[in-house]
Amino acid sequence: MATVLVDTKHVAMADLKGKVDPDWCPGCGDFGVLAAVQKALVDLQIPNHNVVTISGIGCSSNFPGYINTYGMHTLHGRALAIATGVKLANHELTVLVTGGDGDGFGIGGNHFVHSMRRNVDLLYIVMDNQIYGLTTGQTSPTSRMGMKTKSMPFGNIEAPVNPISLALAAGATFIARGFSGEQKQLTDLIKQGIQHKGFSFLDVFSPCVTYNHDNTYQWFRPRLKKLEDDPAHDPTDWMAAMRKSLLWGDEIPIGKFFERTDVPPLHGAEPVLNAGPLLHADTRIPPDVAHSFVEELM
Amino acid sequence: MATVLVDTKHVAMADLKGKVDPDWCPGCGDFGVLAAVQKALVDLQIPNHNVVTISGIGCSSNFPGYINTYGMHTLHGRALAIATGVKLANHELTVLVTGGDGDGFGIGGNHFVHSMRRNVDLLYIVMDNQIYGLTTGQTSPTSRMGMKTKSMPFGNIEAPVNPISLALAAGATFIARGFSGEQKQLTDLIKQGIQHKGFSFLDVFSPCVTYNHDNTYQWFRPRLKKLEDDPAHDPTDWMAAMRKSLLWGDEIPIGKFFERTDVPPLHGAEPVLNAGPLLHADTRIPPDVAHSFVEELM
Amino acid sequence: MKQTFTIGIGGAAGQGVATPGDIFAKIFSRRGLHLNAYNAYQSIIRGGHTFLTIRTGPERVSNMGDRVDLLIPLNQDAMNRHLGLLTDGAACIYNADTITPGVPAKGALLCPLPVSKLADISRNKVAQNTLAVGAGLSMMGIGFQSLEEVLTEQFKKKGDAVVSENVGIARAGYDYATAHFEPFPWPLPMTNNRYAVLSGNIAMAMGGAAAGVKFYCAYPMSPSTGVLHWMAAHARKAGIMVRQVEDEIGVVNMAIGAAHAGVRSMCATSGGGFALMTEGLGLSAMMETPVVVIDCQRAGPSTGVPTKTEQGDLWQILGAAFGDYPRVIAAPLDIGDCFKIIPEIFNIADRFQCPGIVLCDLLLSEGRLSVDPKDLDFAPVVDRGELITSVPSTSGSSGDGVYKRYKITESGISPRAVPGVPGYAHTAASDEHDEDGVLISDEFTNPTKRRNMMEKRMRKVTGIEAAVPPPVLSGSRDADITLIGWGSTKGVIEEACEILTEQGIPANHLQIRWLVPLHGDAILNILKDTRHTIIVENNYSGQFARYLRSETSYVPNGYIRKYDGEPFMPHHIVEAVKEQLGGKSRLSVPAHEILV
Amino acid sequence: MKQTFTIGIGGAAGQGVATPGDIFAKIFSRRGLHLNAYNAYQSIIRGGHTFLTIRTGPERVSNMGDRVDLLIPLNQDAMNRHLGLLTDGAACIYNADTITPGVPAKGALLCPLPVSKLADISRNKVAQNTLAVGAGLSMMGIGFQSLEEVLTEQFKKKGDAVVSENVGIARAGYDYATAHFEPFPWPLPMTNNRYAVLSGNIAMAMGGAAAGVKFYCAYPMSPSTGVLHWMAAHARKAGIMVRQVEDEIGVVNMAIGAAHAGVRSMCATSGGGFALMTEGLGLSAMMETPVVVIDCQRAGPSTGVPTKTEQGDLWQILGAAFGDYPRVIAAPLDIGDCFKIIPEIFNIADRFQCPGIVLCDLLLSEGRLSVDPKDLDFAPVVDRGELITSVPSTSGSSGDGVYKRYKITESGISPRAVPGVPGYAHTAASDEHDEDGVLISDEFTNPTKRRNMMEKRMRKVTGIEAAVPPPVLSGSRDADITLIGWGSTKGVIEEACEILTEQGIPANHLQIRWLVPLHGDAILNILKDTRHTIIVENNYSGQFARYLRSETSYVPNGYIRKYDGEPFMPHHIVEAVKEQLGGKSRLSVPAHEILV
Ligand SMILES: Cc1ncc(C[n+]2csc(CCOP(=O)(O)OP(=O)(O)O)c2C)c(N)n1
Ligand SMILES: Cc1ncc(C[n+]2csc(CCOP(=O)(O)OP(=O)(O)O)c2C)c(N)n1
Ligand code: SF4
Ligand code: SF4
Ligand SMILES: [Mg+2]
Ligand SMILES: [Mg+2]
Repeated sequence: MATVLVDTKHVAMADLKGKVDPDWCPGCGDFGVLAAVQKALVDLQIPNHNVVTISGIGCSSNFPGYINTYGMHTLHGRALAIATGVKLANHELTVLVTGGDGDGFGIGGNHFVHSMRRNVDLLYIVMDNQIYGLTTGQTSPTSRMGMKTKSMPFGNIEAPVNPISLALAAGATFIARGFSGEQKQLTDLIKQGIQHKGFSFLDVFSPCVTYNHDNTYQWFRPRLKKLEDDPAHDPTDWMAAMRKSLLWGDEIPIGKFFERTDVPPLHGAEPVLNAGPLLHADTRIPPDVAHSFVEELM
Repeated sequence: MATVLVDTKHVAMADLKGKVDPDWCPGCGDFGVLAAVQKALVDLQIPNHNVVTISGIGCSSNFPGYINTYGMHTLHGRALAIATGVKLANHELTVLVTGGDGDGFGIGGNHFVHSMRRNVDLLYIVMDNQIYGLTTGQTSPTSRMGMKTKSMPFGNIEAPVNPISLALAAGATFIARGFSGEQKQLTDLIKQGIQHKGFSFLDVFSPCVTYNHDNTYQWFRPRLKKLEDDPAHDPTDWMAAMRKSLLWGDEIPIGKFFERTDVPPLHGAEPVLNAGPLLHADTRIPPDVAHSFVEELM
Repeated sequence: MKQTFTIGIGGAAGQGVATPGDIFAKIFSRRGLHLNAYNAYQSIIRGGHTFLTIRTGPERVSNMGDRVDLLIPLNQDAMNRHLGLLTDGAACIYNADTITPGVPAKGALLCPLPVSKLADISRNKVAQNTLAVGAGLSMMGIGFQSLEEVLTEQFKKKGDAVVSENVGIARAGYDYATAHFEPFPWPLPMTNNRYAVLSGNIAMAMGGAAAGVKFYCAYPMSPSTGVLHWMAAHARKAGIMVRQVEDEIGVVNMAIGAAHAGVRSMCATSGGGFALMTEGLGLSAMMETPVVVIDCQRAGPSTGVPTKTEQGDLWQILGAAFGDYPRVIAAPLDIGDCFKIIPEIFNIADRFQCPGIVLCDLLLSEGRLSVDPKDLDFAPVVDRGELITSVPSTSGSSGDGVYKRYKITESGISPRAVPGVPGYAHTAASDEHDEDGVLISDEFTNPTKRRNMMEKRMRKVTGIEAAVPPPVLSGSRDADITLIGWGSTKGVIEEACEILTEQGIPANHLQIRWLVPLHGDAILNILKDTRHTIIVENNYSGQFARYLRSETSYVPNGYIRKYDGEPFMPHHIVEAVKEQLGGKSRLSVPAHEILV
Repeated sequence: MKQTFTIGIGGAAGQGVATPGDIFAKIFSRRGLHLNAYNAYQSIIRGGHTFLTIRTGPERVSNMGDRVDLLIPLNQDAMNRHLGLLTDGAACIYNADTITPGVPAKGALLCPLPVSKLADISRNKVAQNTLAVGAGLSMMGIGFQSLEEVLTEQFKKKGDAVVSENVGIARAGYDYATAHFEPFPWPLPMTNNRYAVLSGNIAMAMGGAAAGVKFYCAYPMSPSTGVLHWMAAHARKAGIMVRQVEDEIGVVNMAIGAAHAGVRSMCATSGGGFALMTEGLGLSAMMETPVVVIDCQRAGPSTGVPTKTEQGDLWQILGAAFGDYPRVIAAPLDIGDCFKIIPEIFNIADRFQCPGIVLCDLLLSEGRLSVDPKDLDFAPVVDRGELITSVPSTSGSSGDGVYKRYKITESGISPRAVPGVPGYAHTAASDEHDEDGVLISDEFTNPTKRRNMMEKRMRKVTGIEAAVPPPVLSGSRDADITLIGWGSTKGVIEEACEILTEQGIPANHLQIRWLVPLHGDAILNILKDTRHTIIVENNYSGQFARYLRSETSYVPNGYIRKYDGEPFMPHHIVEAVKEQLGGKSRLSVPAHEILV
């Protein structure tokens, strides 16, 4: 996805350390996601200045401040729209979008669907803790039915969204699920997602140790089954991925659900970008072209 | 869905005629949808004052003005949110939501997903003409790739949304597709949708004769195949419905894709509504309850 | 000057700053004392720095005050930041095992607790907090029994062992202080009053319940989320449908839907969420469906400082939605008023079928105040306006062919029928429409009808003006200084006026509660008799000053502003007034000395 | 008085009102005549009523004028509505087969065309239109050749047969009129000039291209959609990435994303879409990422009258987003200015790293004007401000450890590095942050840093003020009347001033183009020498008057307002001025006599 522009120096973990240490609660799942992203960038040797990490608002959305790349910590729910603009203005950048389940599936739901169908070339990592963390514990769109929170103290009466099914239906071309307690697989999925040319969606179970006492590390561990351990799983089979996406309960799959590589990313489908990133394009309209614009009106 | 409250007089087509005649272009598909809705209400004998027809903005969203029910012609994309409020405030009303593909799948996409997962009890009819009609012909979220419009004169480079797959993934409990040129089936689907207790989604191909010269009546007719004509089709089978939803091309299914009846509608899941519609509830908090609220703070 | 006593508790998030605060608050209010609490905190779940100020006294305590009498730093950071705040007569209770004190000011007392000697800290992580509470109460001259009571209530769910462990620790702190520390010179009094202690958010939520709100929905956003939490927790008892929605656009529209179907409907948010709601407010105005929206302001622009206060949303509210339309906008003056204002604004919104906006802020929303329970009136006047919820018995069986939803009337008010009433079916539209609700935007545009409909709607403004009282001046008419404020600054300005007056600068005070309509003439009438006016507000650009000027041309003699996220303290205002009377400047921006 | 000639063409949507309009426009502009066209239409695809006014003349024509010289009603409805507009010397050409004329005013001429005799109407549905164009041109004294040319161009794609059929019909109309109707007393002149005819939307789109916009995105919304259409059609030639987005929230944020990555980025919408964008504007302000947003106003509130004009979004724009932040807001004065203003506002937005808002309206967006091609300058000054797009050769290889994105500077401007530059990595945040971009909202809140950062950003306002010229008075200083307007009303106020002056009431004119910053002192300086001032604006509540007052305390002597969806005509203003000079009222609301 990224073309190395200038810098060929070796990228080390230390290069990716942010200006401040994360202020997440000790034990928060988001630490694991941060580590995996840093590891993936080191493995892929992508220089930090060619990466833009874009988030909305939430505990998880504090992510860009904790990694030394270009960062944008934007508005609640709007990271994908902003990321699309960034990518189209300079498609040589590696674009990572990081955020929470409320950010992405709640307020950001419309951009979720539409960025996917556009196949914008980026990796979207949702740190899915099934709760609103930063606002101190309300029901999120992925909170299970019956779950009690400050906003639904008698238990949630609304069915949660299924991010994997939704992403499949919306047309994402790479769809995976990780667990922040499963570093190796997670790092690998992040690398695949970065390398995939198109919209990569990675839903990561990232437990909120402070507000979600239902979906804890302990709750997840015995349930999670790696898709790569299922020899029958074919990630190019959309219907099969959809079937797997419905699993929830004693068995919850993690790993790559689906990938297709036959759809061009949005920036590859628009000839205006053939000559290279807009950032480097000449801002002056050539005089003959300008002249033709005016002539049309005469 | 609706409880007949007071009026037992016979409902005739004439009772449902709006204050003005539709100003749709002659031949617009929306005429057929209007007629089918009126016919369905007559068939079901639902008195007009117990029906609220709610729309956003668009040619199709002018619908409430053309039918004699309570109507709300609201904001572009927001009809479902408003309808949820209406239904929860008075769940004895029959709530119809009518609008366009831009309204529902474009700007309204987030409410689309979330109203479905909540299983709000209403019938949502999208007059899907694969174009922005009222704004004189731009690409819509259901415009096919390659289609040329005023906003994408070199052809659409974005994959369209698939409303049926999306609705399935979002958890709608009744999902169907109709064609405004197929009155009988359409009327029947509307009746089923009204009677279904939960979120009913009906995507109707409703050709725009003025701006969409690709997806015309002529284009649709030979392609449309009724699901009820397929003996193997089982509308209770979610995966099968999903498979059918992917069909597009020489064969495009219309009819009922999916229905499940085991999920309570939102208003049925919240005990606050057990005593009847909020509209009729006492507005005064009983003194002992009020007292307890204050005591908590002392 | 009023007799008050202020405790400051500082520590990291997660260290349990809240609990000692709650204990003190409970004890004070049960003693019949008033209190005001403000928590300077951060958008972080663990760590960082939190500083809770609780000020108490026998009379109404309207703000956090100027001084800290008792400092309880729970960690070294808190000690370092705040010891300097203590002046003569104040004391600092701290864990001598882990915290090294700095050098206090003359007359300020250091009270080290040998925590590990007094309690088993391996068993009880917050022993230092409990010890400090005990020690503090002893020094304030409050009997131990009240503390025992509160601790027993607090821990009874966890069993007797936990209760007695905590009571024991508290006792140890209490006794140690009695033995080793000098008590404060004046013991805290007692009165026969009993107060409820509540936040502005709880007050607005309860005010909604009292007003007959049957539908509340929200998307969480600090500092408004407390309204949702109260509503959700009390929904079933109060018979209110409470929904958490996917976003604020959904919130406002869902609320409008419920309102349109005939129930009182409310929602709350902060500036960013409100930005997403403005299109919906226009809808409410155009369909003439009343809805009440609360904006709890926090420091902006953009995400800004979510846990800090500001009065920076005024122009956003004034400019909410495009085009001209009638509405009512009010800013509650204190936490008690947060309750009272809700039924009032609903009556206006309902009568005039227009949106009502309550402009609150973090200071009130998340602050806490003691309120006399009889000021929490659950049977306020409810006026739903001209609302048709069933076929009127006088009118025969039907409105068919007669009823015009948007009938042009002298008052601009047209009777509103809700869905379900036979014979009154009509369509409410966001497009311009005629009396019947038929669009005049599509086939039937008509400049005359359009003008008539605009004028019908805008005529309601006259009625709203009459329904809203003009502001009044507090204090003596004959003053050297008139301070003008709006909303939450009432308490601190009031106290600043008292101090100034005591110090020989007679000051009075005009506080604005109803922002729209503003009653500019009444304000000018008040201001024409003043000598030196200063507008005090918690924002950068003087948003209220600019608004007041837009309505009255009035320019005050000076301005006091603050935009660092923290509220005013009385001395900020007092000193700024003196500076301005000395002719040094027309704009003062006091620095906040408490590092939070 | 200027010599102008106005044609009014009325009919239903779908009857082809536009085509004769286009033909006339082309012929006039090629004749070296100026023109101004305004289409009163409806939100309907077929049916309803549309009334197109084309006014032409040898000098600049700045508005639709007061009179119709030639009326072409395409159906009975149009005849009924508009015949009454004709006065002495005017004429009405109509299809005598289908339309019955009313009784015209004295001196107005009826010119019936025997359409079915002159053309085969079964073959050509719009024959009546073409005949009328031919007839009209004959009466105006314009040679047939120019019409033949235009028709040939127009139909050449459809083949010679179609061309000659249409030319034949036009010829028949032309000859019939020459034979039967009296020509207008003064033939339309010719000049050597050549003009481009364009709408405000096209002008703003082209202005964007000229300014170096590389990213444009939008969600369709009348009356702004024309900008998207031009951009989309010319994207590839101009090298602009044009996207249609799912909603306006996506639009503004996508535009900000592209801007942040370093390109000039623009979007356009109308009031309802703008309401959804305000949160994004706050983001742009806080991240200090410049973006330009165009709001094309239409009649509100809410969906309102989508095809009608108004200046009703001003307070929405002023109040867009919460909190205080620097920004620049401009209202173009005419369609030519729509082009010019875009590069200007981009330079300011880029230099001061803040949002720029262009407040246009339907009248300009969808109106058409003849513009001298040399006023469409595709090589304007482009100043991108302190933008770092590659490692500066002077600074060594890296900004590491040195570069502070939000460096506190005297000017408030901090050099902006775009993603991709080695050594300058930083995070831009919507939360309050320090110089390094580190949040001071979470763990590290700090009232002092917060204050410093607010002041840094707000210091940019001084620079913006200096970058924006103060307004100037047009016309003689010595006048009895000063008319004050803003944005699109410039043309009509200008003409009203001319008429008033000719009628012995010397009038001058102050038109505001830059709304924020406003230069209140300069305005007061101008206004202090005036005798009687009247603020003219196209909205109900006097939004500009209120804003001007908020900045200056200034209260004019009177107001002229209109909020029926239609623009002012010169006589509306002239008559209102006289009424007000006569002391009859301080507020005039002229009635629109054209029924559309
Ligand atoms: C428009 C808007 N509405 C609401 C908020 C308040 N808010 C901040 S974060 C958040 C939700 C956080 O949940 P999630 O996205 O799941 O992230 P987490 O904190 O759980 O990582 C909300 C509602 C906001 N910042 N902006
Ligand atoms: C916030 C907002 N943005 C844009 C518009 C303009 N607008 C009106 S209708 C419409 C789209 C219409 O398309 P669709 O929903 O498919 O309905 P159709 O006209 O095709 O029936 C748009 C973009 C609006 N009214 N409000
Ligand atoms: S509140 Fe939850 S999500 Fe937020 S930092 Fe703490 S553990 Fe993580
Ligand atoms: S423009 Fe299209 S959708 Fe709109 S009324 Fe005409 S045919 Fe129907
Ligand atoms: Mg979360
Ligand atoms: Mg459509």
